[in-house]
Amino acid sequence: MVESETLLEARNLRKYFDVKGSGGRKHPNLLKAVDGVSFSVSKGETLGIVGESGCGKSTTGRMLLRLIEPTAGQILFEGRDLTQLSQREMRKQRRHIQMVFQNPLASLNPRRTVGELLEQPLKVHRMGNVSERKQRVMALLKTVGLNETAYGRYPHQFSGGQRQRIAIARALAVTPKLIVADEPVSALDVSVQAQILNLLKDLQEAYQLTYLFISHDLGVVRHISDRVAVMYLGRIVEIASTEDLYNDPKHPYTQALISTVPIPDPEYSGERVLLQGDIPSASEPPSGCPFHTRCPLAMEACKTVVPRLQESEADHFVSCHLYHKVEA
Amino acid sequence: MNQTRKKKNMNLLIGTIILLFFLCLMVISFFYTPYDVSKIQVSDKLQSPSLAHWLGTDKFGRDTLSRIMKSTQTAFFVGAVVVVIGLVIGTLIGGIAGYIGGWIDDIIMRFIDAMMAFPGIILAIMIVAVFGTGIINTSLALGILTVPSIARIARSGFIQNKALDYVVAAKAVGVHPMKIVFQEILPNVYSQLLVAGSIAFAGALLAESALSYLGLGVQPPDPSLGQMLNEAQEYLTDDPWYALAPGVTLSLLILGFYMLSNGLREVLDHRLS
Amino acid sequence: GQTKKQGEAKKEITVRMMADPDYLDPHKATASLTFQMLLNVYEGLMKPTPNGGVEPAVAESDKISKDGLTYTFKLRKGIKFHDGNPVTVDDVKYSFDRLTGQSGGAPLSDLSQIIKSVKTPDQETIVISLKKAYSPFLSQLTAMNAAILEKSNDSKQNTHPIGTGPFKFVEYKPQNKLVLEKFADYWDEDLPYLNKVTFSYQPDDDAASLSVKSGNLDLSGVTANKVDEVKTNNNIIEQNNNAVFLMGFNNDKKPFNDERVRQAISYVVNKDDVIDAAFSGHGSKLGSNMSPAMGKYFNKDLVDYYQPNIKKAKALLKEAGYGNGFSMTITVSSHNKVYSEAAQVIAEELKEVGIDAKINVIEWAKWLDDVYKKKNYEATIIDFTGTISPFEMLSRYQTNDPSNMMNFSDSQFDSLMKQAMKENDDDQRASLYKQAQKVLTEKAPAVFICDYQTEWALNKQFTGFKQYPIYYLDMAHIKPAN
Amino acid sequence: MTGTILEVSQLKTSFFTENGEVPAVSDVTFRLEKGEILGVVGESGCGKSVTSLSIMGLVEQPGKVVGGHIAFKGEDLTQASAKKMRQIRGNDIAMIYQDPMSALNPVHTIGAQLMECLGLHHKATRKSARRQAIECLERVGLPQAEQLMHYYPHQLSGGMCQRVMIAMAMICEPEVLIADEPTTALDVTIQAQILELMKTLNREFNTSIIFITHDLGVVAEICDRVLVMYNGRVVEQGTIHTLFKAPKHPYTKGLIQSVPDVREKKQRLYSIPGMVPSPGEIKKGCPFAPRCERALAQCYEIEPPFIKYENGDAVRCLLYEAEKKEVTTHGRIGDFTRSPQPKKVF
Amino acid sequence: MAYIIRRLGLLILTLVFISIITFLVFQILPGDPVQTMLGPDADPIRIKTLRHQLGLDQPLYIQYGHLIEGFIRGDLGQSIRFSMPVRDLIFDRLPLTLSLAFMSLIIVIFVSIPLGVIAARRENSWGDLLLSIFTQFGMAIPSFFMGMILILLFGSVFSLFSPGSYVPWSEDFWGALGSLLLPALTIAIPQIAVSYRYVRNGVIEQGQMDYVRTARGKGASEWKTLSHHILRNSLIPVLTILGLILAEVVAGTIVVEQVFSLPGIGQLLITSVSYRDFPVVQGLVLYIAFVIVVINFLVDILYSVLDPRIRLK
Ligand SMILES: Nc1ncnc2c1ncn2[C@@H]1O[C@H](COP(=O)(O)OP(=O)(O)OP(=O)(O)O)[C@@H](O)[C@H]1O
Ligand SMILES: Nc1ncnc2c1ncn2[C@@H]1O[C@H](COP(=O)(O)OP(=O)(O)OP(=O)(O)O)[C@@H](O)[C@H]1O
Ligand SMILES: [Mg+2]
Ligand SMILES: [Mg+2]
Repeated sequence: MVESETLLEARNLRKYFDVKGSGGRKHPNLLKAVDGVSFSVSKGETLGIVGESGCGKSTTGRMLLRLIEPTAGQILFEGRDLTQLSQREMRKQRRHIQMVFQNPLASLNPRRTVGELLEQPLKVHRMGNVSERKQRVMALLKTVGLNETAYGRYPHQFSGGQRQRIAIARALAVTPKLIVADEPVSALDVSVQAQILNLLKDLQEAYQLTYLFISHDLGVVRHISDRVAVMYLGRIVEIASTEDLYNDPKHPYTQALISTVPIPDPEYSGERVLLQGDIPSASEPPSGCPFHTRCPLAMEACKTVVPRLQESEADHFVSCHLYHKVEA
Repeated sequence: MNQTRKKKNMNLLIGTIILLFFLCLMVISFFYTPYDVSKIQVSDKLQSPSLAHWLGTDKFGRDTLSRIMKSTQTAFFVGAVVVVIGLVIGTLIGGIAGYIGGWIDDIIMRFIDAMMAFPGIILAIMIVAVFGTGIINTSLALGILTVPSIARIARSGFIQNKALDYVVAAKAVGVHPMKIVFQEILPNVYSQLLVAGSIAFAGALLAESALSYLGLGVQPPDPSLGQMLNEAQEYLTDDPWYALAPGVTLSLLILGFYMLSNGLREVLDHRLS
Repeated sequence: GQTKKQGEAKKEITVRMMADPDYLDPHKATASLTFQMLLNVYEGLMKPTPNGGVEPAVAESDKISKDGLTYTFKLRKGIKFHDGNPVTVDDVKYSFDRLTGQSGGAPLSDLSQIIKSVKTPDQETIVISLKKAYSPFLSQLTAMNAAILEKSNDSKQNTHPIGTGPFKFVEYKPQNKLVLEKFADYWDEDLPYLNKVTFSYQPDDDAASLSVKSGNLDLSGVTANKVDEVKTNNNIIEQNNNAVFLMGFNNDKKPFNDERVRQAISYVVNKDDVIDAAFSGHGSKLGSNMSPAMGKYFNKDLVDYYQPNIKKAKALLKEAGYGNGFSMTITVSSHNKVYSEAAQVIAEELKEVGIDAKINVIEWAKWLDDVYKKKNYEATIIDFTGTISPFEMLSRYQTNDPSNMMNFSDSQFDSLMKQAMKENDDDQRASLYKQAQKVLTEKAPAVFICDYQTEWALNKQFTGFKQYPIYYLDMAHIKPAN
Repeated sequence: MTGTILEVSQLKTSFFTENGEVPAVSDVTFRLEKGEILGVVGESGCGKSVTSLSIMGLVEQPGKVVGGHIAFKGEDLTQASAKKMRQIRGNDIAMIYQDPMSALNPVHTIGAQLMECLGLHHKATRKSARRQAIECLERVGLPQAEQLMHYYPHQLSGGMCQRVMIAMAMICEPEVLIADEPTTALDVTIQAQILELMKTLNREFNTSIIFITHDLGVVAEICDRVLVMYNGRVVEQGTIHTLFKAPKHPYTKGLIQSVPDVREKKQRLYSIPGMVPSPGEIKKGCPFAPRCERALAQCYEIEPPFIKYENGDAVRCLLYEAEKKEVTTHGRIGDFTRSPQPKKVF
Repeated sequence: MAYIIRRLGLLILTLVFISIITFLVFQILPGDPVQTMLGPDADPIRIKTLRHQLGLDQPLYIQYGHLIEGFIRGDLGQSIRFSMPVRDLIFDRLPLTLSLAFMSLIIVIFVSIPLGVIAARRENSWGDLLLSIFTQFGMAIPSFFMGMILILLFGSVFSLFSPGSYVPWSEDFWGALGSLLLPALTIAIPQIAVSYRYVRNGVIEQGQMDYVRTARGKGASEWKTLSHHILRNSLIPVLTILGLILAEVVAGTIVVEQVFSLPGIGQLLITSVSYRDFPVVQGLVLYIAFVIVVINFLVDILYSVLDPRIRLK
């Protein structure tokens, strides 16, 4: 793999939410939604983040734009630490990082026409004059495969897939360098999902975009990502290139996850690793390795010692005591 | 949702009809009333409805119909002022509390709670006592009274909306917080505010009449329905017409606004689903 | 109301209480409605008579010195307080000292400016000396101004009223009722006839008339339009209130400082219309600040002094320089509808001479503050309730009188009043009062409109209603009809 | 073990809204054999839920079953009385839903809700109902069933709630279980647990299951036979083997093609152009025709017939009418791997 | 426990705000209590003396300080107008106002819930529509006009009732009931409309919930589904509204007591404002606010009893 330039680097990001403990205890419970996440994204690549619901994927994504203020950690975007910027400077930076949300209808202001919606980012970042902006909006509509007549219509007049195209067009409007896509296809039907995934890929090629692609669908992530990070209870348990990760998952959680995805092939007879029990609550995470309560291979050390994310093979990082023996 | 076409939005229909009727009456009253509204003719007092006086006369011998027509001016004026004050201040306060949240929200809401737990009519009496009676002061007092409830609605609207993805999306685009509040969220809260506004209108009419009933509302020579009722009260048994005419008018007007608000709600709910 | 067995005479009566008493302590109380009830409980050295005079009560007799400076009273023999203790001269002295502030406290009454000393030479004589001659002094000695209270009850005068009147106090619940009971040891052995009197709180006229109709109230004032409704079970007694209902001007303010303007307005206002609109026609027109209820002191020639006359009014206005009229504000209180109703009629009539009168209705408390105390108004409509002293009725028009709310000042009037104060002869005084009334009429500090009447509805089971020129419901004389 | 337990023929269910009649289900025909798991797949809005509700007799105003028959053990449910339907519901045919959290009443305990079912159908004593309820909870793999009886739904995780729902459906040992997207709201690892459980129950009790889903992977994993629905119609029916190895209907083919695979990375996903029409939107011809790459002129004109094959498979497509006789055996997969590059979307 | 402490803290804050509002308004309110009480005929000397005796010649903030100091000691102070303890005044009237409020609430509950359920069951039928117009009309009639009509009908036409003839419960139970029925009805009618709407919408909304379908799927009858599943759930939001309604009811007593001449809290409050009887007004307003806040607190607690999701949070 060619070493390419790093666009974004997250260092030890944390987000602790205050949640009112039962009976309003003096010290509110800390919900560790994201608990020390580090990764980097290179220019032009797609980093996928997968994990089950509540593991902190969205929180991570939103922290990158400081839509949620990180509790700790750094976000280096083209070498600048975004967490140090003032609100004002941050607003300017958002031109370079854009976001696409899971529910396209909810993320489009229902009272604005598509034209207004797409023009808004241009206006905010003072790009072009009125006619230039209109031209650009028309071009954007075409880019994402929508008719020009869409300009004056309202979001609720479109189908789910079309709405997601509008949302993508809005993200594209200011020619960002990075797009954080938070489950952009989860709400869509399979046939439409394929359309949007193809669109995203085409756009990436055309504009050299960098994606941070969040999803809980392992198939989708495999399809679109160059590298994949697997999250569990607010931490990255494994991160590697897509091929490595899917073909040779190291972490028991990743292994289980991949093995339990139903395959649309009745003759497929891979072995399934069935995990027992539920994901623990993020406000009362287990001690030691967060996964040890469900891990089929858990050892004594896993209950007490928190594993660190370490390279086990080239560019294949995993956070598991199986690969990095605990020093006594 | 699942409504059959026929019965759809009877509320809106009837409410609008009632209000249009009174609006027409009001407009006409600017140019024409059957009699001079304030002309006192004691010899004609307390007449029952007749061809000459469709709704009878009051104890000064003034024509009730003319006075009712004229008093719709007062009603709409008071209502409009109240709603404007309530909406502007209420939205501002509620919007700030809801969007900013935290301790500012806590303090504002406690204050609003206090205002709401305070018997409104007493506050109105007090405000009127300070500034005096009359149409303007009454409207101001009632406008202030409307602020808390509208602020609450605005606040909850802002709280609901600020967590929604489209607001986050606007933030992600880099929109300034003030613009988010007024250009993104406000238009989405406005349907709720519209409904609240029309309820406030009805509430203003109710409150004005209650104040007038206590002798502290709009004052002569501005004719107001509440004040007419107040005058007529003692003649209730002998000349029920005298009280019924303004009373029924007032009730119909308020009904109109209630139905309008419910109709609006139906339309808006409908559009959302 | 109590429903007794048929045939048995009713000995208990329920009377409407329009408003709560301000104080039960008569030295602190001022409201006429308070005394309407409490005059049944308390007495002064004197007590009022129906014709407007006074007669001895706690005192048995009185003697006035020639110079009018010394009054000597003999205590009535055997008179007792409601708690059974005999009334002593000490109690009398205590009462006056309390009023004048001699006993340490602040003075409670302006008697302190009249009375020099109160002496009790023996156990049955009281001698009061005045600072200066004051002819209406005797009429100041009823319970309204100087009730006789028991010394040993000093700390509880307001909560446990004890007097010498025909009824004794039983209980009082604010906004509910005031209950009195027959005082068996009353000095006039014939009185009272009834065993119990309940004043029942009923501020609302309509509710009151419904209660009268249903027999829940035995005695109540009813509004004129309800008279027919309650007639079947009740006798209607019409009473002049000795009140003066007027529209007063601020005589210091332009344009009302010009008597021609005031006279012009007096020519415009049609008193009959006002009486019709505000009192359903139940009122007697007045020409000056005195009601026919005051009998011989009343100057009846003044009633029609100003007949409605627009031409004359216009001429006067023109003379005063207001040929095109002007605009003014009539500030009235909201506590009773009659003020704003009268104002509406007057405002409408004033239009005819080009005067644009706005009506400003304010709360009673604000009216007292703005209009009465600060005199911050142009014109107002109010009624002054009567007293049995003609002097007091006129005194507020004297230049330096503290209650001269109209800022009226006229030297002729002042000197007439001064003369009257010194004059000991009653007929002479009456003639001076009549002259003073005439000055008021001519100078028109106010448009004197009417003395309105109260229609009393008394259950047909009772009789003996006595009319006084003051607010006094004399329950002692009420008796079962058969 | 065999024998048809439920037979639905030409079911038509419409909603009468202010915008006119919405034919949510316009032609559904299938058979459910005893002990089998029948999958129903299709995209959102194609009428899967309405079909199941029609069987349960739970279509609510303004919806109505307007045509067809539902034969349960020989009895036509469309004609059954309300009382009869109540007896069948929960007892003979039970149902579980997509969102287990909202399908449980938040204000009653798990125990109360479980026992209610028994109370309705078997006049069991409280004690025996309780015992049965606990047994049932244990059977669906819930630990500490005794305590669980006193819990409220919100105290349980999604996966546990779904187990409770299954226990509730199974408590009267129904012959047919309709599962409407029972795993869609769950995470993959939990989904795997639930699927395992359903397979076990199916085996142990020989319960026939109608399994509704839009996830082809799940179908392949659990079902014996599959119906593919599109726009209120069954467009194809077959065993999972024929369906996945040799799909006939262009829609089925497209659907299978457009799912990204975890096992291998496809360069480019196939995507069916256009979007799902709403029911009743297409008045004439095959509703899939506008999106179909092999559509013929007549596809826009005539509604294709439901072509049934001897082996029980069926397809609703004009392409197969001509070859009806030939294509009795498995067709070949891969019509599309060689088909021309799909149109670019922009 | 901590929850209760927090609530108590908020309650105190609200009460402090209320007392400050009252104080500030009184600060600028023109009028002098003694002058107002004694009227224009009063002797100026007497007024001055009384003002001094009552401590009214001190600045209002000092009076306010005394009052608050008293409150902390649990003493509501002394009425200026009635020269008696405010507490006695309030407790004297409380039974009337409370029973009025309670009766209204009972009427609201027992009328609106069945009506709401019926309307919801027949959603969009003509009956539903009529009921909706009818209840809205009930809301639209100003309470004093309603009172006037009821008095006209029952007082004059049918002579069933005479206003202002309130007898306490202790004296005559049926008499008290009779004299409170019309006023209670007057207060209740508009609130019925409010509550009815919520019940109706709640039943409709809950009726569409998944778990209702589950219940039907189990074979539960319509009645069982309604009584066991829908109603309980739909009454939870209604409960909050009942809290608000109760506040309205308490406020409603003010005007209605005026219309029916009932000697309750409301009448006392209005006269006390017009007589500038600051201690009584302050005491009453705080009292009413306290009651309302406490009611909301109780509603919250009841809420958590009815809704286990809240109980265990
Ligand atoms: N504003 C918030 N306050 C409190 N807790 C929060 C907040 N936002 C998220 N959380 C919690 O943080 C954890 C991670 O949430 P996040 O939304 O990042 O998960 P996710 O991986 O995106 O899940 P999903 O797949 O359901 O979208 C969850 O337990 C969630 O409950
Ligand atoms: N109450 C209703 N009123 C009108 N139309 C309805 C109603 N319920 C369902 N429909 C229509 O019926 C069609 C089929 O709905 P159904 O719920 O069966 O779809 P589904 O296949 O279960 O979809 P999903 O995968 O989203 O659950 C939908 O297009 C919907 O528009
Ligand atoms: Mg998420
Ligand atoms: Mg469905």
